[in-house]
Amino acid sequence: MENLSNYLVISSILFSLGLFGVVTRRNGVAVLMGVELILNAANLNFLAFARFGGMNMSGHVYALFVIVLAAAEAAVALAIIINIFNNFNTINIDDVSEMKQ
Amino acid sequence: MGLLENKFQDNVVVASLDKILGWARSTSPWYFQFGLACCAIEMMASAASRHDLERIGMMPRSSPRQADVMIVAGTVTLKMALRVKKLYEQMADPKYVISMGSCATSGGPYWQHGYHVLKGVDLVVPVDVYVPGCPPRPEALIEGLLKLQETIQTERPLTRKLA
Amino acid sequence: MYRDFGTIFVFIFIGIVLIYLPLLIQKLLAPNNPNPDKQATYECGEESEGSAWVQFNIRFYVVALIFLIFDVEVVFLFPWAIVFNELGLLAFVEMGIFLLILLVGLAYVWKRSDLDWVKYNVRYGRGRYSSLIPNTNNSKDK
Amino acid sequence: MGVVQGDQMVLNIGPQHPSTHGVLRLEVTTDGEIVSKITPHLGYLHRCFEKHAENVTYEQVIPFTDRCDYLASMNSNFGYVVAMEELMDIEISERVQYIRVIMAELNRVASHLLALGVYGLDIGAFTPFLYMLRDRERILDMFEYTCGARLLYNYMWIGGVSHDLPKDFVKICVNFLDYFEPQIEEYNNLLTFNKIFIERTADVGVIPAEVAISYGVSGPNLRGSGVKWDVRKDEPYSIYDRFDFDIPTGTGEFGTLGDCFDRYWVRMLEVTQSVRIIRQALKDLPEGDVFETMPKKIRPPAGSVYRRTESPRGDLGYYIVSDGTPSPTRVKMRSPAFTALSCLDEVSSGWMISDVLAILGSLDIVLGEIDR
Amino acid sequence: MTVDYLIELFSKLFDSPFVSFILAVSIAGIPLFVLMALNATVAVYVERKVSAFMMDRIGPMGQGPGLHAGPWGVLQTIADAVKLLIKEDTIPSSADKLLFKVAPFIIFIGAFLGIAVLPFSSVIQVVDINIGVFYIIAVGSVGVHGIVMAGWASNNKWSLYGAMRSAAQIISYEIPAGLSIIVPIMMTSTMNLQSMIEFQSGSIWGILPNWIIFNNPFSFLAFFIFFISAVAETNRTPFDIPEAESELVAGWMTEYSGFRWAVFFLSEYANMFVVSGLAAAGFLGGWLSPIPGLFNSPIWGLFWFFSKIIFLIFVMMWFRWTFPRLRVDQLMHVCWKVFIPIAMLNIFGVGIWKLIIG
Amino acid sequence: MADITFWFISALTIISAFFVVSSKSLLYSAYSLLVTFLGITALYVFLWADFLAVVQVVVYVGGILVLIIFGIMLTNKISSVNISHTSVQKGVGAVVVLGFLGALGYVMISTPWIQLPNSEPLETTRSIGRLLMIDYLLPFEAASFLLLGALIGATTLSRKDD
Amino acid sequence: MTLEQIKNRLSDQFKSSIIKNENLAEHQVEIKGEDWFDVATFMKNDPKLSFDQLECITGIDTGEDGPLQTHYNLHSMEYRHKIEAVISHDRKDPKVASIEQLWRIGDWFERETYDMFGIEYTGHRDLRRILCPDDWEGWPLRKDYEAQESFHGIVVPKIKEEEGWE
Amino acid sequence: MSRYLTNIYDTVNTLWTGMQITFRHMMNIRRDNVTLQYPEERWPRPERNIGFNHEDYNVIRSRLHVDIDDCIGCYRCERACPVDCIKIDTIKSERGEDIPKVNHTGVTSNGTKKGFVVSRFTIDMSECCFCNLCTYPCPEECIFMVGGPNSSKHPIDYEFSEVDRKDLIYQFAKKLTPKQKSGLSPIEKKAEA
Ligand code: SF4
Ligand code: SF4
Ligand code: SF4
Repeated sequence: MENLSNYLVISSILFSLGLFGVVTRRNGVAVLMGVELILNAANLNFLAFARFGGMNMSGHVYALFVIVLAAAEAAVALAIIINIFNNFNTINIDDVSEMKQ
Repeated sequence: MGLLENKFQDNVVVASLDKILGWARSTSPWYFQFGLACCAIEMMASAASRHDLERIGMMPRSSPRQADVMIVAGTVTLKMALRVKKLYEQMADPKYVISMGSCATSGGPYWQHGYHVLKGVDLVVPVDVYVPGCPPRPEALIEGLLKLQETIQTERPLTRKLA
Repeated sequence: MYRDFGTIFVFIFIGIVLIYLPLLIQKLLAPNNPNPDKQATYECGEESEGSAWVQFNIRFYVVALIFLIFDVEVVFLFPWAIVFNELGLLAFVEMGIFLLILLVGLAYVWKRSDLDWVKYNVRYGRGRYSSLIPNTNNSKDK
Repeated sequence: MGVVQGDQMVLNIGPQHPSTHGVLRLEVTTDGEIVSKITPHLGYLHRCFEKHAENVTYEQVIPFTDRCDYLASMNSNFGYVVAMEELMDIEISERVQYIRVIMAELNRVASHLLALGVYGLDIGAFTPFLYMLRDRERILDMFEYTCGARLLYNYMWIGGVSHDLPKDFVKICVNFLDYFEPQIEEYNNLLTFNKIFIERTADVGVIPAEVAISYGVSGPNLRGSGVKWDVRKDEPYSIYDRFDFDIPTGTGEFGTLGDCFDRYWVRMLEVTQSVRIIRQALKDLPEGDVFETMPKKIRPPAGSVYRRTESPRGDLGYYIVSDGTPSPTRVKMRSPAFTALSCLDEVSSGWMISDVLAILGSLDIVLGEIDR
Repeated sequence: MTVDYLIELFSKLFDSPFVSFILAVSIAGIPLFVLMALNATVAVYVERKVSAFMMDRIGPMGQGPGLHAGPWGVLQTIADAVKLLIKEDTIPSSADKLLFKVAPFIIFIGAFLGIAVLPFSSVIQVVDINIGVFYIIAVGSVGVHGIVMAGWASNNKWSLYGAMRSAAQIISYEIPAGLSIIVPIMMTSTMNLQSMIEFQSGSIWGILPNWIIFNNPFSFLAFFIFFISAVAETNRTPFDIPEAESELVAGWMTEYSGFRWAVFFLSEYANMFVVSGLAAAGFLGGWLSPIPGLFNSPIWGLFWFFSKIIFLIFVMMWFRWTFPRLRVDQLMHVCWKVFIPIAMLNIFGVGIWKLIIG
Repeated sequence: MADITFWFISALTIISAFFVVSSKSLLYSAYSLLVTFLGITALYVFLWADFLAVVQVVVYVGGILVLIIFGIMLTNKISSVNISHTSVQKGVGAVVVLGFLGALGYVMISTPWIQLPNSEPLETTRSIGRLLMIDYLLPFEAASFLLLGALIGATTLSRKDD
Repeated sequence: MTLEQIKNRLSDQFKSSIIKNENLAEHQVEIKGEDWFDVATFMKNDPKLSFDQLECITGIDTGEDGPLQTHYNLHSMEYRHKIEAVISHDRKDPKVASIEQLWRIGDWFERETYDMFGIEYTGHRDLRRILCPDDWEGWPLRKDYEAQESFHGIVVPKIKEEEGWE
Repeated sequence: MSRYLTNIYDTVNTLWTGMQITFRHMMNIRRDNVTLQYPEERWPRPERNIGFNHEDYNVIRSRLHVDIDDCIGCYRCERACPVDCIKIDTIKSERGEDIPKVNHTGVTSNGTKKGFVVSRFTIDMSECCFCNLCTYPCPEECIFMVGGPNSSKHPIDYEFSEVDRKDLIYQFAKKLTPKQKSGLSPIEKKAEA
């Protein structure tokens, strides 16, 4: 735990898992969950670098902004999902793109 | 149980535990807020300030899952009988039934020509105490409940379970 | 910090154990006679019609949406409140702007009546719950 | 309608539910919280009153009328005996008339108290409910003192009453009224003018007058919609024309005319009017024999009568058909709660689940009377 | 803090810091649990008595055959608890079994973790976290998941309604609660509960205790907003729509029986305890005595803190047995259109007050 | 001991994250996400970011996750069996992601990270506050606009044109 | 309006529909079943009569060989007068037009009478049993009704099971 | 805006009024308490004359009682009962004569000579609707709700709940064995003659 690379490994695994989710999932909400994982992984990196970079608080502020961003993104994304659901009665992304055609 | 069989028959620990459990059960019989007809009004009256069922530890619960005693207060019609049975089944064990009033006990005034009245709630659920009256006065209901508490107290749930 | 949060971390497990123990006792002592009727969903004595797992109305959702935004705002307020005494007017003005912008947001959603939980569409009497949708059919159409 | 419509969910409120006032089942179709359609299912308390009435003698019907409107048994009895007396065309002694009015009005107070209290309970206020039950209990004590029963009295008999009033009844009753009148103030402070209560009831569940009439809604529910109709005044029976009392109607004080608050408020005002009637009746109560005008044999001539009276729930009508035998051919009870309940779907679709229960509570139904 | 003492104590006995840590924490945790249980039993008993007294009745009196619930029914809630423990545990067959079982744990842990950081006295506090205030708010928001989970897993319509309402209500009222708990933080510049309380020692003009609630009119208002939001967050009347008996039978707890249900009950009362504790610490001077300068020993501190909490819980009960309940949209109305704007303006008010007057 | 806890938490986080992306039931995914978030919170604590840890709980667990769960309940016919999401390209996805992970790992391990000496901060909140108010003032105010935009956007989007 | 005036007005309009019947009381008029709907519409809408309230619908079984009857008690909130309309039905095939559309309460009253007597109200949009369960057999208030022996597996005792009660 | 503020003011004001009321009640519980602690305390039962010629006739309706020695077997109560919960069987006997072997006294306490042996008098209390209708027509005033004319002998009680429904069927007449019955038949014949 006193080692930067541990955190980096964890965060990269999380990142990959998130990416995996984003790529493979077709449900809008599930994709969003993947995105959240990715953002969390990024935050973990920020904080890890902050800590092992001499307790630089800027990292924390960045992380805070990322969280804010994540919140805004989640809100808008879910609103979009709802909107899509409204229009197409599905949130399956593939279905939606099919319907567009 | 195999090995343990009959080891608990007159075990002191079990016996005293049983007593405690019996005490707890009889002391807090929460009743199922379930009124059917005129008797329900008297049930309400007994829960109200004048008679205050909470004195003897009874609390109304409106979900059958959390109730111990079902007070069948009023006329059970055939249409309702199946629901009464279902609600009774949905109560968690241990559960007790009090049949309050003539109607619940035997169909009461509606026995004779009541084509649509169930003649006694004991046809669908097992009844522990019958409280007569039409409607039973709150005192009568309380007396019935006390009688029920007495019977609960003599129960030995653990001994029975282990035996 | 480790110690404090460590304690809390351990508390989670203690909590689980403390709840699990009585449940275990319950399992041992309590009667257990399941039957299909008992395990049926409770619905006031009726057969439940359909599952409860249906789509839910959006109203709950819009509230959660707005909540999220304000939640984040509250998060910003905490560090600000801590340094408020230190920085004085500067912090006040900054947060004033921040809050004002969000108040504008609140006013906006208020005006757009996104805060209204429900849009009533009732047959009779509108009074203070006037519905946005003009109410044309006053009769029962079965 | 713009917003996403969630799935329609069919919800069964009742038969066992804390606020259906008995065993009513409402099949409620909801979309989220909004109710789009309500189908009431009755009959869970169908006790075959009318069948019984055909199989017993005229006097023996009275205990069964008790059990129909069990919250206002006196009024139930009253309606039946008034109808019977009209059918048999008998004159009743003065004292009996006064006793009946006193009893009926006391029972109206008791019934309204329960209705108001339970309404508070539906809205979520527990304490006023118990206060009102507390005072209702005192009324029941007086009934018990008079006739020995607390709830189902079998008190009014054709041509008379079953027991004379106890000697000190007037004193007890006046005492009670003196105690009771200040209590109304307290209820009002505790419940009626509570802002939350007003918010929950005002403007909710409006029944316009035409709709109410078309649905045959009567009694306080109809008066809540602003229609001044009271059988006691408009078709006086017994000796109601001798008393001086007002008919309170809804004014839409905090919202629209005919909303839940109006119905509640009309009941509250009616309680005070009933107190007024009781006071007058107690003052004029003549001496006399209560059994004097009781016919020895009850065998009305062949014919039929439809008589309505004002029960706490509204126009309580009895349709009695006689063929000259000692038991009736047909007794039909026109129950006011039945008609009141029938408009539930009409007025409450579009409101939320909580409102539906508030509206249901404001209609003050008694299942025993609806299902008979 | 208590944990720290214990750890030091145990580290003398055991070599391994691990063992002493775990031991210390467990030993600190069990009293907390006992406190929760005690709080629930006592509070339920008191609530039943208080409600009875308000309604002109007398509440549990322990009448009945044999040794009943003791004189004045003092053993009533204990009997209830024991009974719940030996009641059958029903799980509907159509429920989502896993989530159904997990939900009580989440709700319980949410309350349990909250109680852990309350400063019972200047020396007694299980965990003293730097950002205690914020932490309590955070932990409180975990409970929502338990409720939604319980409601959803039951596969019961009443439960689902109750859960959705509850979730919407709790999250909404978190905002005014958060916005108004900012006020003491602004005054004290700290989120640590102990330092916050210490800040409030002393007196205003020699008479009033220097509690934040008395500090300025805005903080007085903030206290009310916080307290009422707290009532709403704990789902008590007039905000008890999620479990509104006359509407939703028993809300999201409808399908739960026996001990699982008792856990909800326990947590509900623990939550009341936590929010009251937070209000007491943030606004009412925590363990400080109401008479500035007198009775300030740690033991007295314990007493003061508990009496403040008990007072606040009593007020909650008082609310509950007096008011009707709001409708769900009115509840949202109150939150979003009354409390949040006022709480926001309140922050401005406090800021200006601080800048001008000090 | 702290090490054990650390690895335990990391394992928990990763396993639950794996569940998030692989679970058949969306709701189970969401609740696994709850565990993941809590695990990450614990990791934040290990990184001495107590304030952010709590923020994580407040915003992610108390906010975003609630929103997600609401979203799931709103948009899915949960009653139907087919709650799960089909994922046809699972294999492809796995290959791509594994490759990506490999690349990342390679970069990570091969990079000589400089670790500066550090000490546990007394209070992070105050420094964050100061930074926000002084150094990051512009982003801070921008954040408010971002939130405003998100608020308006989200509410507008979630209601169909009426 | 007095009863006489009401009756006159009715017979002016519907001469052929009013049946003379000596057995009826003063406040009753008997109306032919086929014309009932028109008469009812007139009674409701005529500005002079304006029977806006349907007080009560009573079904009557006049005995084994008599007809079934439906009695309608009408009342006018506007003029505060009332009348009772009587319609007789054939016992074999009791049928009459529904007035549910005119007075809303007719909906439930008719359902009730249908439930009890089996009188069919044609044109009623939702004629189901209202008090008895949907799968109930027989028309309870007819004089020749026999109670059901068992209902969904619940056996209904006909005589008291206590030994030797009867 | 002013409406907004008045609303808030109204709310606070009315809620506070309500809270004062409940608080007052709580503090005055000693005075206001209306609870009757039933097993220990009992409600004073009103005792009074109902207008027949019994002094102290208690009107309270509790369980029915029949003074079987006074019953002449006239069936009026059975006929009056709307729910048919009284069942009487009689055997004709010589008027006014005691038949000690079946505990039959020939003359009632009012002096009426009995012409029937009441061989069965059953009241199903589980069915009774406590309407009191059976007590009025009785010529001997021997059926009454307890607490009646001889209230000292039969205190009113509501406490008669049972765990077995059969126990709610009250037999007032001694059950006659077949032998006793056959013993009665000569008397019956004699009476008929
Ligand atoms: S026993 Fe009597 S009071 Fe009770 S429900 Fe039946 S009729 Fe009503
Ligand atoms: S009280 Fe009424 S029901 Fe009971 S036995 Fe007498 S007459 Fe029959
Ligand atoms: S009325 Fe009296 S005397 Fe006649 S049978 Fe009944 S109890 Fe006996």
